[in-house]
Amino acid sequence: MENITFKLTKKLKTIGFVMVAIGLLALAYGFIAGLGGDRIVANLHLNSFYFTSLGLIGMFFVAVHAIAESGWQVSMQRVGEAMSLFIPVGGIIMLLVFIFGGMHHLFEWTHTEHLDRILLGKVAYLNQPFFYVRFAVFFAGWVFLAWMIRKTSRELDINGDVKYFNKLRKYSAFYVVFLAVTSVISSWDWLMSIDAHWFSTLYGWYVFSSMLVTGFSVIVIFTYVLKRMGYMQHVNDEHIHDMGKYMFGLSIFWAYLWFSQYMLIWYANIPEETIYFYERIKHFDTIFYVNLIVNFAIPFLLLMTRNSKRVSYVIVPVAVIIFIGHWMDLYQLIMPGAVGHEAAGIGFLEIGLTIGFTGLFMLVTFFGLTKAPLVPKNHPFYEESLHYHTNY
Amino acid sequence: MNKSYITAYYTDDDALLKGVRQLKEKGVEIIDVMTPFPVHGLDKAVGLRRSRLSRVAFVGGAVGGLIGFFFQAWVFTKAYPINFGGKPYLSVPSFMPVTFEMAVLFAAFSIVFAYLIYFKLTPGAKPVIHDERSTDDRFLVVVKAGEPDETPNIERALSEAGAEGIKLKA
Amino acid sequence: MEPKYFRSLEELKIDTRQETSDKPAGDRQFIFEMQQELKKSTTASRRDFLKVFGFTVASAAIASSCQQPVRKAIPLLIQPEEIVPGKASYYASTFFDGIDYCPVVVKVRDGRPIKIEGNKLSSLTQGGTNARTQASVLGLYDNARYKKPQTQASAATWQEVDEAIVNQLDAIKAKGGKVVLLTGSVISPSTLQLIDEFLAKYPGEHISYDVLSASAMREANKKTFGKAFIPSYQFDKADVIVGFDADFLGSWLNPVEFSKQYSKNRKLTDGQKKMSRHIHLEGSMSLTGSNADERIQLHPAQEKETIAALYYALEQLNGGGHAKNISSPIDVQKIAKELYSKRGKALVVAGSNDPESQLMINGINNILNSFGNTILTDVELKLRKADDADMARLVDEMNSGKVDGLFLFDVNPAYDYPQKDKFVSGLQKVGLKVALPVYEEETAALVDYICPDHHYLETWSDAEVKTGFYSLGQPAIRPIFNTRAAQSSLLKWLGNDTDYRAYMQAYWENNLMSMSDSLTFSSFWNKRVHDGIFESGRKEEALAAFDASTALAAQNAVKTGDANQISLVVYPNVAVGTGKHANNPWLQELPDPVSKACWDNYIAISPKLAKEMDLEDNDTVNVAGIGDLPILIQPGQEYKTLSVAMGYGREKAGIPATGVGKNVFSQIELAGSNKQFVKHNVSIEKLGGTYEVARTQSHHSMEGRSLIRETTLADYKENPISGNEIREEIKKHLKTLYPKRVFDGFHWGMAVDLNSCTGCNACVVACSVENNVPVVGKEQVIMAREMHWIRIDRYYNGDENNPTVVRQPVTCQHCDNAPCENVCPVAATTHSNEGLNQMAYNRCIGTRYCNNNCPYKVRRFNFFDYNGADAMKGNRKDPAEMTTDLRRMVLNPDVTIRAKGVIEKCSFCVQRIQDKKLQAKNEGRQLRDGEVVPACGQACPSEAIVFGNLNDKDSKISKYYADDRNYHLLEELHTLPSVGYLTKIKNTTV
Amino acid sequence: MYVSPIREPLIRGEKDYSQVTKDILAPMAGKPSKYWYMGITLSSAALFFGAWATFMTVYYGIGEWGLNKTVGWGWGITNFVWWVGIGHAGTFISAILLLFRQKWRTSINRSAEAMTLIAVACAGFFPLIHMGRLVLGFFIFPYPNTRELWVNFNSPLLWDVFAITTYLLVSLIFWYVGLIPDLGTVRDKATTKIRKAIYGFLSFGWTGSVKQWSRHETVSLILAGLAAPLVLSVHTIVSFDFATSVIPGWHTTIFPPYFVSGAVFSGFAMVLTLLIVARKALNLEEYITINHIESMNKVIILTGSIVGIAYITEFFMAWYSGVEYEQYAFLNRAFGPYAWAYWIMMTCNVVTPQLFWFKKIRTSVVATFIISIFVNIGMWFERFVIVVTSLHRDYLPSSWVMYKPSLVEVGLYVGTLGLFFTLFLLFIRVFPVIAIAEVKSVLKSTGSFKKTAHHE
Repeated sequence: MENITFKLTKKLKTIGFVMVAIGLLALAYGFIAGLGGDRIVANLHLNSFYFTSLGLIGMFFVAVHAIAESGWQVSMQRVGEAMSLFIPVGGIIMLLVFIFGGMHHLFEWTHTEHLDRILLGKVAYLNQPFFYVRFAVFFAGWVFLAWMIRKTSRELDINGDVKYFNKLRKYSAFYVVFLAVTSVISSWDWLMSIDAHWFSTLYGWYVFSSMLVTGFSVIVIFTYVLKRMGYMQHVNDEHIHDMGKYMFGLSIFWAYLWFSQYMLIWYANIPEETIYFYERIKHFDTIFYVNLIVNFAIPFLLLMTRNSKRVSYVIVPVAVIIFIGHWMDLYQLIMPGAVGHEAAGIGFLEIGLTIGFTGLFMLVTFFGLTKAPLVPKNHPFYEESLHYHTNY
Repeated sequence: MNKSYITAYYTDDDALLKGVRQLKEKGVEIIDVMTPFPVHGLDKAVGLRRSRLSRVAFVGGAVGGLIGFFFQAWVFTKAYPINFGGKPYLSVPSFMPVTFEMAVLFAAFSIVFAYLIYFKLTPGAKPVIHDERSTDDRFLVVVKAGEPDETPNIERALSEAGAEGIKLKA
Repeated sequence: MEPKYFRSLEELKIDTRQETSDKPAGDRQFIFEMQQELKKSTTASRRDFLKVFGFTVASAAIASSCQQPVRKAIPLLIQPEEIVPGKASYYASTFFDGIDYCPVVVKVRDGRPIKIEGNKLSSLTQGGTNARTQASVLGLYDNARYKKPQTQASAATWQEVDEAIVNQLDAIKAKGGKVVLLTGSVISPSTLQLIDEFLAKYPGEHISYDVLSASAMREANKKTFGKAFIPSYQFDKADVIVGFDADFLGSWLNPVEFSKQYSKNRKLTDGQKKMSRHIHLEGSMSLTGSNADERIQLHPAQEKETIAALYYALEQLNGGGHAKNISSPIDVQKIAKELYSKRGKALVVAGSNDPESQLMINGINNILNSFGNTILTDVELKLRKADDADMARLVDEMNSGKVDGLFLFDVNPAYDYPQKDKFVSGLQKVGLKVALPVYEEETAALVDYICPDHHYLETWSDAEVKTGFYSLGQPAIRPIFNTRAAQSSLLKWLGNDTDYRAYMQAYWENNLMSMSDSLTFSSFWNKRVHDGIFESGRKEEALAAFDASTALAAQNAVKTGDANQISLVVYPNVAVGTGKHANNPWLQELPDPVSKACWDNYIAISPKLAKEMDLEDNDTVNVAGIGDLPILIQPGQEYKTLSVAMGYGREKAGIPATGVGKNVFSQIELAGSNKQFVKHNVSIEKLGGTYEVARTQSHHSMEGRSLIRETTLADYKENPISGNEIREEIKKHLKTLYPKRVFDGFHWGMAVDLNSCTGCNACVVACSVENNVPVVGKEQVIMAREMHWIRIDRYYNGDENNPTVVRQPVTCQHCDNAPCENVCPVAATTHSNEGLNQMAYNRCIGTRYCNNNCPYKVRRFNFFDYNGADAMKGNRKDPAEMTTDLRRMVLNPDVTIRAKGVIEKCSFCVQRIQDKKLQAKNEGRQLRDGEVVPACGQACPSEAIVFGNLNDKDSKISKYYADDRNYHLLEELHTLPSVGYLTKIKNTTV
Repeated sequence: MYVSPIREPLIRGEKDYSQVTKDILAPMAGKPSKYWYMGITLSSAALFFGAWATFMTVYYGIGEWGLNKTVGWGWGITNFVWWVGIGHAGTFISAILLLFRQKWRTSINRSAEAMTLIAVACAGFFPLIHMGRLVLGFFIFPYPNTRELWVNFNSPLLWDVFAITTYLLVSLIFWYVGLIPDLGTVRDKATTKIRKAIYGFLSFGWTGSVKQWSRHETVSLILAGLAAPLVLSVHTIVSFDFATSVIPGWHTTIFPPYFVSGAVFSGFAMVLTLLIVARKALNLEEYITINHIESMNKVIILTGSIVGIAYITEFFMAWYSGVEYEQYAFLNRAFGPYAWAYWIMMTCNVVTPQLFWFKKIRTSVVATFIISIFVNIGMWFERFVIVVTSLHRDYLPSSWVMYKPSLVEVGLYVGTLGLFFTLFLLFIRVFPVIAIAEVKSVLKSTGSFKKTAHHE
């Protein structure tokens, strides 16, 4: 019988801390090499947002299936729960970055002394106090609801009473609704307002779709790692297969939103909108096109067939590619506005820092996994999830 | 070689599944199984290979998409280049919708027609219907009667496998 | 001879062979039958029309080989040995309808005049036109023309009519009776001589009658200069212009000439840094007032005292005098100072027909030393010759039976005389009543003999509009109907058989040739006919010295008026004017430059008064017993001033004029001996009904958008970009994701100088004529479906009770990144390699998507079958009867007729572009700048519209585009329009 | 296949397979009820009204509508988008719910798909009739011609042509392929010779052999996989009709996903409206149970909320953009002359569906019926608001006008409603309204004799 409680081994700890160390090293390098405040801040911002969003999606994975009353994913929901532990961590880092001078580096609109006609019109929304208020509300909501869901799910595990299940569904509903709204607004705050003049109604959903596909890929990665470590044997190909379908579908969905936004702006060709793509195509052309290949073409082609979604040597690499790809997507969302094409670049700072955050994220998640048995034995759908299988 | 065969039916799909597996073990040659609805796992039980229809769809879709895209490209760059509101002649984003629709259309039609043609499912086709209830609530098994001397064993095997209404047909 | 439509040159040939024959022989038989057949059905189908049209061209070819279309007429631009089918020829002529005067060039295609253009050789109008001149060509094909001579009872032949008239004339002469020639102002010198001859033979008198009378001015001048005349005004010489209710850009005296002068002194292109300053005082909101730098509301009842006050103020500045100090409702000191500071360069004009006012104005101009500078007294303006007293006297005499013979030429008193009933009753008492009208009209319907006159495009004519400024008119087509030039009629009745052309020629030979340097008459004559213009430089003999005493007397006599009573102003609008052309659908559908209303007259009322009486637009009221007219709330209207347009309410004018609007001439009073166009103490009562007035614009605020950019002269001098600053910002942000398109060869562009555009609407009509734009009728206009390809947007700024007005002609902007082109599924609208936004009508399936996606909303959709081009029968929508065979002759064969369900729009007159390109090609040369002129630009009297090739860096258009004032409409959308606008500049500097 | 005990059964009442067959085939047998006759009379009357309006439009011209120089699209395109939207539910249910393996879809997908087909047909009518020159409509097809002229592939209207056609065809074959086995059942259950002949013809010689079934499932699944993105693409392209333009209120990037969810939203509402009546009239309450209704209501909350968020996003962005035209367009929507339409839209689409958060309302047939009607109305007004209020006041105030529909336009709309109900009424007479085989396949696991069932 597989052991159902996860132990954070020494080996894992060391790997994690080494990675974090690399991150700190990269940060230090950034300062020493004088890569400029803009670039350093932008990278910290990028990563803290990126991994926070992974945490959010981890919980979203649990919540959305709970309200959809689907059963199969139960086998993996611990991973999601654990990932959500990173939300507060990411939040704190982000906050520190903002407080310690990050704002001015990131956001043009914080330079209230010289704002043009357009930006003056936005002051009612784009001003620091209100910005921090929103920040607080977002994280308060996320952390609280995530915590409640984890708690209930734990209770449900101890005694499989349906009333806990209903409670779980209630909190999940709250979480999903709250996230649906806040993810959009936060993306305006933390990403869109970097190009303060520019606007796009689709933006929030575009960012969310990017978060979604990455989050699910990361769940797959974690599940695979755990299986390799001998845990979660109850997760079979069928479950992985469904995750594969998610990755496949969501990659297409992301591409769909990307296209919708690009198409409409390209077609109408109204300067106040085109400036956004103009910048990226002109100065960030490589990453602009690579972004499409990595995040659409590769998952689309590799995950099309049935088998590829079931065999780990296809789906896991693809998951990793998606993980890197959407980091790049985020990069080209942030850098042109925050750093500008002269200063921006991908070097030791970027890579090292990202490794650092990855390590931190791993540690937090693994720590979270130790908190509860990996197998939600008493979940009403657990049994279903075990017998779950599909012939397509 | 003996052309005759035996039909028998089950009234429950789980029973059918069990029966079919038994018959397989006993080496009874199952010609076909008629069910009112797709019985889960039955295809594996009778030993069907996985379908290759998905490849048909893929090829169809690819062809459709390529035709769609290159036709548009040809029209706008070679056949009759026109300046529409200053858009480039090869205005790729504009081509996407039609390309996509063509791909879907071709894929869908190719797979459906492949299916219908493979099974000769055509308007007014006249199939052999062994038992009219097999589209209602009967799960019909058709097995080879084998040589006349084996037939009784097979019939026994069937009834052991829980089948009812065993009939020998020439 | 039977009346018949002119259909082909072949026919001309018939006529020229034997005047009397009405049966052509031989191969012409067929054409003749065709005519007969078509006469049967006036509403012949489109197919028939095409058949005939085909014939026109075909037979033109045959005919042209042997004979010119019009006897001895000499075309202006080219002198063809023969008419080339499909190639237009141009004839110089003169448009004069008793009110408007304009030397023109007539474009004739395949024997049909189809377009009127201004004659650039005239130093007065310099190629300018106005709406009515542009529209006049359709008059030629008016369904309601008199087609043959007739007695009251029935049709007749010329012979019968002539005999009868001559007999009666002799009878009258025998008994020593009196014959009266009642005419409009006659400016034709030869005709005047003819009239004298006529009266010499048949004793009586010649009485001029003007609907828009200036008799007060003549009277005033008589007093101050000892001669009743109208001087010539020089708005281009004036640096300060003060107008008292004188709509000199729209209807006062000679608007086309004045528009030219006015705009000339207000252009800031090519370096000029000064412009005239125009202050306008008026009660109602006129075209001129809306263009003024400063418009001051003045209750008509207080106009006189204000003028008097100004007189006094100026006299004071001039070192005192005997004028009495009179209080005026508005402070005239400022105005006076301005005027005085510009003595010799100032001009004060008043529209009033009140002698005292005009006397004071003369006095004022005298102080300002205007005479000889901004007002020339040695060059008379020969329009508006009538003295209202004469007409009044005539009417009395008629009623008392003192008049035995009355010849009505170019007048319609039974419609437009203030006391028309009195006139009509008098008319009954006249023994011999003869009318020489062109169109069906109220008066002619009451006479014994109708001797239809030619349309001006069918006859010879001459004119001396100003002393020494002669112009000629020549037939551009053979008479369509069995009509005869009025003058020829007179000659006939004089027993003189020479026709009018010969008579006129003789006159020119004897009286005018001497003023030229030509040696032989033929050379003199040929040049004049070719140019259409003869400016001899003749001057009137000097006048008696200015007698200020009369002016002073008038000033002293002035009493203050009451501004609390309501006054009604009766004015002519720029469209139908006095109603003479009311039956011209183009004019009926032409929106008023200020109110944007058409197809009706209405009571314009001030917002304040409307609120008080709680009236809303379209509520019906009864003003001064006119009865049942809708109101239109007119921002800028003086609180207690109402105004209503004359020229409506025709009773016998044909379709569409008959029954449109109400006749308000009865409101004009004969105070003293001058018609007063303002009526005081009128009552107004709300009737409670509503009647919708058709308007082409329903939203009047610019909503703070920088669509029309304006600035003041002072700021402009400071910084040429002022008013246009935002353009810099916009240009900074102009980024595109598309590859740059280069237009090698031509790249057509247009620029509009908003400072010059007065909003006179000439361009709108010109465009309709040139491009066969359908007339859709009142209901369709109400449904916002008018088809005009060019419109003049008009916005009010500021307080609704006294707003400023800005205007902007908007037509297709021919964007190089046109949103409309992208969305047409069938590629019916595309971009040409010369930067034109093209419409392929026969490819259009009418999704209207392009129209939705056009930010300028300049595309027009054929909601119905407006012009009979539809394949299905019986579904035509033609309330104005524009599609009768006769009116269809005005169609421009170079421009496709658009079918039902098709989108249409401005094409930058591509047919003209192609024509000129071809011409240049044939002559093996490059196109010259300014050679291609679209119809709108050509019609414009103030040269506001410039067109040309943007690739040619020296072209005028390129200079305009380089100007700091230039901007594009909605440029921030990156549509890259090919139409530029130059900021409007107001001269508020004192 | 194991099912968690806490799940409610999808099919009520003790049933065996033949019972299912009987129940579902019942409505096709015997004489139609008098309600059916009333319905068909009413709807065909509406159909004739539409025929008159069509004649007026084609003969006299688009002038018979209320459109003008500024507002080039009115009710016509509003109806088009509305119908297309409704036409999304069927394929969404069959395709996307199939992919997500939502078993409850089996009882409703058949009729939903039929409704889809009819709705799309109704939708397709409007782009045709709104052409000024219908007879030349064929110009929009890229066919070789002597002028060597092709079409403009930049035009969203052209994309529509491809999208709608593809969608109609694919939905059709999807629907029919699913229908074949049931037609087989009908054939074998047929009592009269003639019925046997007809359904024998229609059922393509179905036998239900194991291989047929197995491949049938594969085909259905792949079709579903194709139809799912197709559904998205269709309304996405419809949204492009507006979003690609430069008109404030039309040009906004959120349109594609927001139109899609709006479409599903309205589609489900219409399905509910129809089925709530149908299940009663055809007494299929045991198949289309309150759980089905509840599940659909959940989809309605989801999509409705998405639409709501989109509305608010749009409004906020209009302000945030700092573009005066955008700002005015949305103020004009909410407070301009057409504000009433905007607030109807808001109430019906954003407020009322939120009531479904309460289980009581979510599981009440009456409440659901009423709210579904509300949503239908609201979604019609959404399209009206988008089409008309954006157009009637765009960039140049000089061209601002009002638009009001003419009787002919109303006639065309009523006409399509007539067509819709006529065809649906005919459908329930000739085809099984519920996918018999599919219900049977889930009967054991989710039906009401699952307690006896056990799995090895």
